[in-house]
Amino acid sequence: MRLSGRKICKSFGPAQVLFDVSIDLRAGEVHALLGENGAGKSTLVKILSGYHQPTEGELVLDGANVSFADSAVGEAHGVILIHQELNLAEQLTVEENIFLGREIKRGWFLDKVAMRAEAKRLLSQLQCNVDPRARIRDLAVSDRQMVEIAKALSKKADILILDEPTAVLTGREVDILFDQIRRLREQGVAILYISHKLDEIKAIADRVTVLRDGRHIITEPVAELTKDDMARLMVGRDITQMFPDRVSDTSAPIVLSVRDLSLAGQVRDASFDLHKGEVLGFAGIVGAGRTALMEAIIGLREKSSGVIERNGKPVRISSLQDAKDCGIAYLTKDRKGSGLLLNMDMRPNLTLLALEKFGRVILDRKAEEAALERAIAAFDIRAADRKAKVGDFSGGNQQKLLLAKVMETDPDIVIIDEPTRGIDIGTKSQIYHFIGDLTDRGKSVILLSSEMPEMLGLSDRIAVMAAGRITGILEGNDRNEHEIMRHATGISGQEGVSVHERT
Amino acid sequence: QEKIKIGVSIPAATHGWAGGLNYHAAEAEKRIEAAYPNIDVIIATAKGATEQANDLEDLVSVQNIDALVVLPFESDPLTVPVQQVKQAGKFVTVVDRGLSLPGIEDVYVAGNNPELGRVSGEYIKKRLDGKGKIVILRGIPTVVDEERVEGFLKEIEGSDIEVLDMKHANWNRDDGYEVMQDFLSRFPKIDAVWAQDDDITLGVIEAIKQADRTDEMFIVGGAGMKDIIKRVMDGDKLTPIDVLYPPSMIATAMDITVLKFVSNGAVEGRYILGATVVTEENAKNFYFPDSPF
Amino acid sequence: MSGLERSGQNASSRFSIDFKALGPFLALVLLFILGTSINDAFLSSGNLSNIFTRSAFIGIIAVGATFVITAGGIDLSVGSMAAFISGAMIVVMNGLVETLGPGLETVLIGVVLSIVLGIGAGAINGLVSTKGKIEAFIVTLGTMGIYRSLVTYMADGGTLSLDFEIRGTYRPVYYGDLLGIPVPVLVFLAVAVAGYVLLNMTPFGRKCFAIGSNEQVARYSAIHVDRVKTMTYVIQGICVSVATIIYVPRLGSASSSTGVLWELEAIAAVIIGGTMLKGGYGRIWGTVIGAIMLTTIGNILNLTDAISNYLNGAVQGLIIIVAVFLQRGDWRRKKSK
Amino acid sequence: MSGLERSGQNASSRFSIDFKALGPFLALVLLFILGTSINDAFLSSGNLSNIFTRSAFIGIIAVGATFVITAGGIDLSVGSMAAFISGAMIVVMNGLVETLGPGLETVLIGVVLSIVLGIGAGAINGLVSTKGKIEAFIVTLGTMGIYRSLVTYMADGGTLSLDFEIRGTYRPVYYGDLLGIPVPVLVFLAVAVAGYVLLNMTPFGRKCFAIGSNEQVARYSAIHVDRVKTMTYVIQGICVSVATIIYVPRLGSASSSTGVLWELEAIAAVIIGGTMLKGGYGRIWGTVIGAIMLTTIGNILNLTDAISNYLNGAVQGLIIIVAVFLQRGDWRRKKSK
Ligand SMILES: Nc1ncnc2c1ncn2[C@@H]1O[C@H](COP(=O)(O)OP(=O)(O)OP(=O)(O)O)[C@@H](O)[C@H]1O
Ligand SMILES: Nc1ncnc2c1ncn2[C@@H]1O[C@H](COP(=O)(O)OP(=O)(O)OP(=O)(O)O)[C@@H](O)[C@H]1O
Ligand SMILES: [Mg+2]
Ligand SMILES: [Mg+2]
Repeated sequence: MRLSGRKICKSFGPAQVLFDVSIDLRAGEVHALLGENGAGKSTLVKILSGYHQPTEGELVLDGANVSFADSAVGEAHGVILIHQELNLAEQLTVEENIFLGREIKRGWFLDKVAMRAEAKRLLSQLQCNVDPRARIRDLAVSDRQMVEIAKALSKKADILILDEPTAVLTGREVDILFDQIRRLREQGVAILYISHKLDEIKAIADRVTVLRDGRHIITEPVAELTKDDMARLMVGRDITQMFPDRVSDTSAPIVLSVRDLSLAGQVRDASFDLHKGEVLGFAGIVGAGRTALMEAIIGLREKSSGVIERNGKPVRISSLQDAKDCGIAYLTKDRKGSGLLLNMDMRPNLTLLALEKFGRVILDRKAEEAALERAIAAFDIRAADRKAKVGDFSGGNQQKLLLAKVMETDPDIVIIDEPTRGIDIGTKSQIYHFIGDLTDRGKSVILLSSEMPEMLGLSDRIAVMAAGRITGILEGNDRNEHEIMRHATGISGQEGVSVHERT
Repeated sequence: QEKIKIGVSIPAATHGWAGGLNYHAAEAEKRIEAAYPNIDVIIATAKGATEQANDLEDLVSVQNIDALVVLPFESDPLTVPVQQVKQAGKFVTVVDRGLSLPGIEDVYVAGNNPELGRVSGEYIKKRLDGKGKIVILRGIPTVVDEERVEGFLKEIEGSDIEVLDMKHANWNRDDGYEVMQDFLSRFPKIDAVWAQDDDITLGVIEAIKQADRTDEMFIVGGAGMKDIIKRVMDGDKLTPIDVLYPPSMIATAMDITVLKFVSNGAVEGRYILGATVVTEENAKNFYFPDSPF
Repeated sequence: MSGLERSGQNASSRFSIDFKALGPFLALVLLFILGTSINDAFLSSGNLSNIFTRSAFIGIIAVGATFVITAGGIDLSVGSMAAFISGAMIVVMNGLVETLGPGLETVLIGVVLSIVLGIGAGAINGLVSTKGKIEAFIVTLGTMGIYRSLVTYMADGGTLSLDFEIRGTYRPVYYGDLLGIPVPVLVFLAVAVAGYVLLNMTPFGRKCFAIGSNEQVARYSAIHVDRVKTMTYVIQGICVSVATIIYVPRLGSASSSTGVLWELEAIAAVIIGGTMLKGGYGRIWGTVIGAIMLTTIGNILNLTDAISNYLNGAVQGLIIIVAVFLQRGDWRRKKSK
Repeated sequence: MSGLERSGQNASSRFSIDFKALGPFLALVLLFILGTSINDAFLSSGNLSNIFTRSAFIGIIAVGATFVITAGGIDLSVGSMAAFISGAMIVVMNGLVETLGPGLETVLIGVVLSIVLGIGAGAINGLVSTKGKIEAFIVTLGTMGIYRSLVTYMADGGTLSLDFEIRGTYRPVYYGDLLGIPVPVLVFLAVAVAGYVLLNMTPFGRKCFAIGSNEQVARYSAIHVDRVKTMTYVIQGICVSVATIIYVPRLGSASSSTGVLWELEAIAAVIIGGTMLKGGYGRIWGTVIGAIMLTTIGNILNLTDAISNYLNGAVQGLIIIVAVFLQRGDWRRKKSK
């Protein structure tokens, strides 16, 4: 028995988020922590590692009571936490971040050579080939996560806690991470692993603890529970149907048509059509240019050429405002950097994109409150304190708020980039049904996702991108993992385009 | 033929009197350059002692001047820099504020700050029959201010004139206005105000007017700003006199320096300007409506 | 257990939040108590009216600065801008006396000119910094030098004085009152209310907060970041011209020494009021109280001769630090967090 | 999904980074070309030596300011601090003449005192702002008033002058040279190199970057944020005392007008050099060039009397804006991002 939390309670101001939670972490074991968004998982692990102090309860390390005054003390005892929300200094480089606060020194000076070598070694261990000298702010989110992991690995943990490390990772990166976790487990490290992806839990964990509404529900060996069991324990009810039933209608009119859109260095000659009431998926490996393409369409990036037609008429979209006027809304995948004002509460965040709806001269605070009321209900946002800063929200609730913010503009076309990052399974299903409702009401959705099940379960057609080009648009029975893979890796070559582009 | 270059180093126009200084220097430059085509006058202005020391270096090293006319920002810090100009073999005229070491300058055109204070004190003492309550608005805490106030206090020493309080008004009319407002709230009876400088006087006048206490007191300013001279000339009860401390002294100094190069006579010595009292009678001699000061 | 605990914490946290919003106000009250204890004349209606009237200039400028700072910018040029606009007003009004006479028209034209110049100067600051992508600190440091030079040049190094007849017409704008309240105070109040409404109740104000708190998020929320930022500088410019409009009739003159260091005072008023220098959070009422506090400190120092004149600055500095410390209200809480 | 990785894109970004680092240097070269074209004497060794010697004061202070600003702070008190330290040095050295004579010991004691005072003053700024949780802007605005008052008080409103005999001993520190390089330039270089090493090659510097970039992350990385921030102010204080040590022998005096507005110049030098005002990114070499640029602009204005003195400030402001615009190098890129 390495580290235990005994009867942990935690309150933030008036709101209590943990009630008498106990958990045991054992050497050489992967312990999974499950729970809905806002169940208190991140709070619990922050307490275990010294970032928060419990309001009540105690920590026991190797049989002795301990208290971690701050995270430094926790780390000194070998407890390392990889945060759910990335915790990197954006203006510093990869290697600077990895060694931040515990730089390798030679005499009084930084040993940059040693740090670079070590950073390279750590990154290559994770098969991540970002340049150690790159600045964090220039990296894709998944790379940032890999840097976070590299940083944690470099700390020689006895007890390693990973808070949703895979939310932003691709399948390949997840595999690499799991290899590392298994290696550490063999070395006797105690591992606590948080994820909403039940497949992953099944694959990696030995035991699982479920939290619901801040209370301990169950701790069992993983083998004893099915995925359905886990989902039910988390949510407190059965999830009967993950995806909505949808009938696609390819003869519906085209609402958006993109022709030969290029974006210097990132996208070349992208063309596709979007039908009314359709979900068009965009698949591809990280960096394929999907986000760049979408941001060019909605006027956030300057396109070098290309035509966009809305309902058959060419439109000029040179700013997000133009896009909004055309009824197009975009949900960013970077909720912290581009999505939400973390130092503000929910209300200004919710209405920011659709501000004119709440008054052109004077903002109608009542209407804003009413909108917030509606959004909280519709998207099931669980905030302990309505006046709390959004930055203090659980990751999943941030994501829901972001979705609500985008939907405030009441768009006809919604471009959704990674909508279920860090969302629990119950809410995920809610969001999927929500997308289904949208299309039922005649709205169209473009879905960018790295999660294969949601891509396949929701999309009517799937466009695949590789290296800045659309290499194919898959329909009907071609919508399968194998075909997507084939096009995403570019194996299909150009003929893929001619074969599948039939619209 | 090489032109003779005369460098003029003065404080920048950051308050009224310095503004007048700049104006007179610029006017003298035009006049001198028109009269003597072989003379080039170069004016450099500085916002502080350090900057003025820089200017002196530049006048010597890049402009290669033949003579320097300098009104030191402050005496002490500029003593050594001016000495270096002298050691580079230049003719040096010092204006207004004397240097801390004797024998550096060839010509000294001196204003007389203690005298300004003394004359002002003398007038107030006489007007009040040696008895009354006054307030003083000081300038920026510097040697100039210190000398004036000392001269003033020494003069009224032994009389029954009570200085209610002194505050710095920084030779600034807004500060003068506000400090005077507060004096007026504080002291129910004030017989006279020594404002020491005409920028301050302007603010004081408005404050007294606003409080409706114009008949109670009078103000003695200093420097010779045209607005105040005009008031004296018009017989304004509030400003019966003004004590001159003319910024035109820079022009005098420049003229004397030019003489060194255009005449054969020996040019050296000290030229002390008095602190002339401007009264209703003689005011028109000191009123220049076209001057900016 | 949960019930008990919840209610307890509730009370304390609510108290400290209230305290924070009240902070500047409490600090001001303490200052007033200090003032009264030093000199009875402090609470005289004349002195209070002086304090409020004086704080109007800096206060009005500081209301503009609240917008700029909330949106993450800074404007160092306001003092010079005020001097330049005053100078231009005086020159133009003096010039108009001959043709239009010293009547209301002349003054009105002067006022309109002031507003136009304020908008123009603000727009320059805003456009150069946003379009040129130059730090606002540098741009406004540059324009600070430029505007000050221009007024020095216009005044030929000396003073620009307003024609005496126009002064008569214009005088009530500073010295007049309405129901006993001095006009500058009324203008200050009007500007503060307008500023409050604009910052807290309109889409524009919301956008200022958003930009100051995270520009990227603002951009992804369809906000024209450059446009809004430029607008904050224009608002700052307008506030400077309003301040100038009530400043000119006070002494009827402008020179190169007009408005020196007002930028520092305005920014100080804003920060004392609780607005964050890094942007993202602004408080107009705090700014108003900050401006009054600064003026009050100066006033108190003039009401006593207990302190050597040379030490005025030290006392002022000390009081500012202590006042801000008290108004933070954080000293009541434990460090934690 | 596996396979393919991104590539490309790197090349272009690397180029623009190089350009950005060279920016301030290019701007300085342009200034030098401007100077030469105005007056041949500009490139004379005497003039160049003057420029570099002068920039030493502001440059040394600005090196300290680079630390403060990189770590997300600001220090407005440096000018007053310099005046205060100069004053204290002069008083003490003058006092020691009687007992120790005007020799090296006296000067050394003055120098040690200067360093002690610099450390103390910096520590006060740092501790009050971090422990008191008061915005650095307010704290240093307050201490700015305090230090300035103290020197005014010490000088009794006038000037403190260094004993003329001591000046003889002390003189070489400003006017001397080593292998033809003026001592102040050597000191400046030494401070810059030390600053560079400290900021870029030690854990301490790394921590400054981290704190300026994101305090929360820094705290989570077990960095003692308050301690490091306080240290940056102490470093600033030490830099001020080093600048003072070479300043005192130049003019041999201190008064209430010593060092006025140096804080603005120092901050400007830092920002011109490419350090970000919001913190998180600092560049010592940029600061050095920024300081030289500011001095050069002043020098160039003295090279010609084509421009009315009244407009000096305008030209200066314009050149600063243009120089920063050119050095940004962003004008080459498209808007995007
Ligand atoms: N610093 C804080 N201040 C106030 N409330 C907080 C703070 N941190 C967390 N909370 C609240 O505590 C609750 C639990 O949050 P926590 O982040 O632990 O959830 P989680 O289980 O990790 O959820 P998710 O799966 O969405 O990440 C949420 O209601 C959140 O709003
Ligand atoms: N702000 C930016 N500036 C420059 N290049 C960028 C920027 N953002 C992304 N890129 C680059 O553009 C390319 C396309 O990136 P993009 O984010 O569009 O990929 P993606 O396929 O959408 O990735 P994901 O699967 O993570 O959504 C990548 O090479 C990426 O590194
Ligand atoms: Mg979480
Ligand atoms: Mg000439």
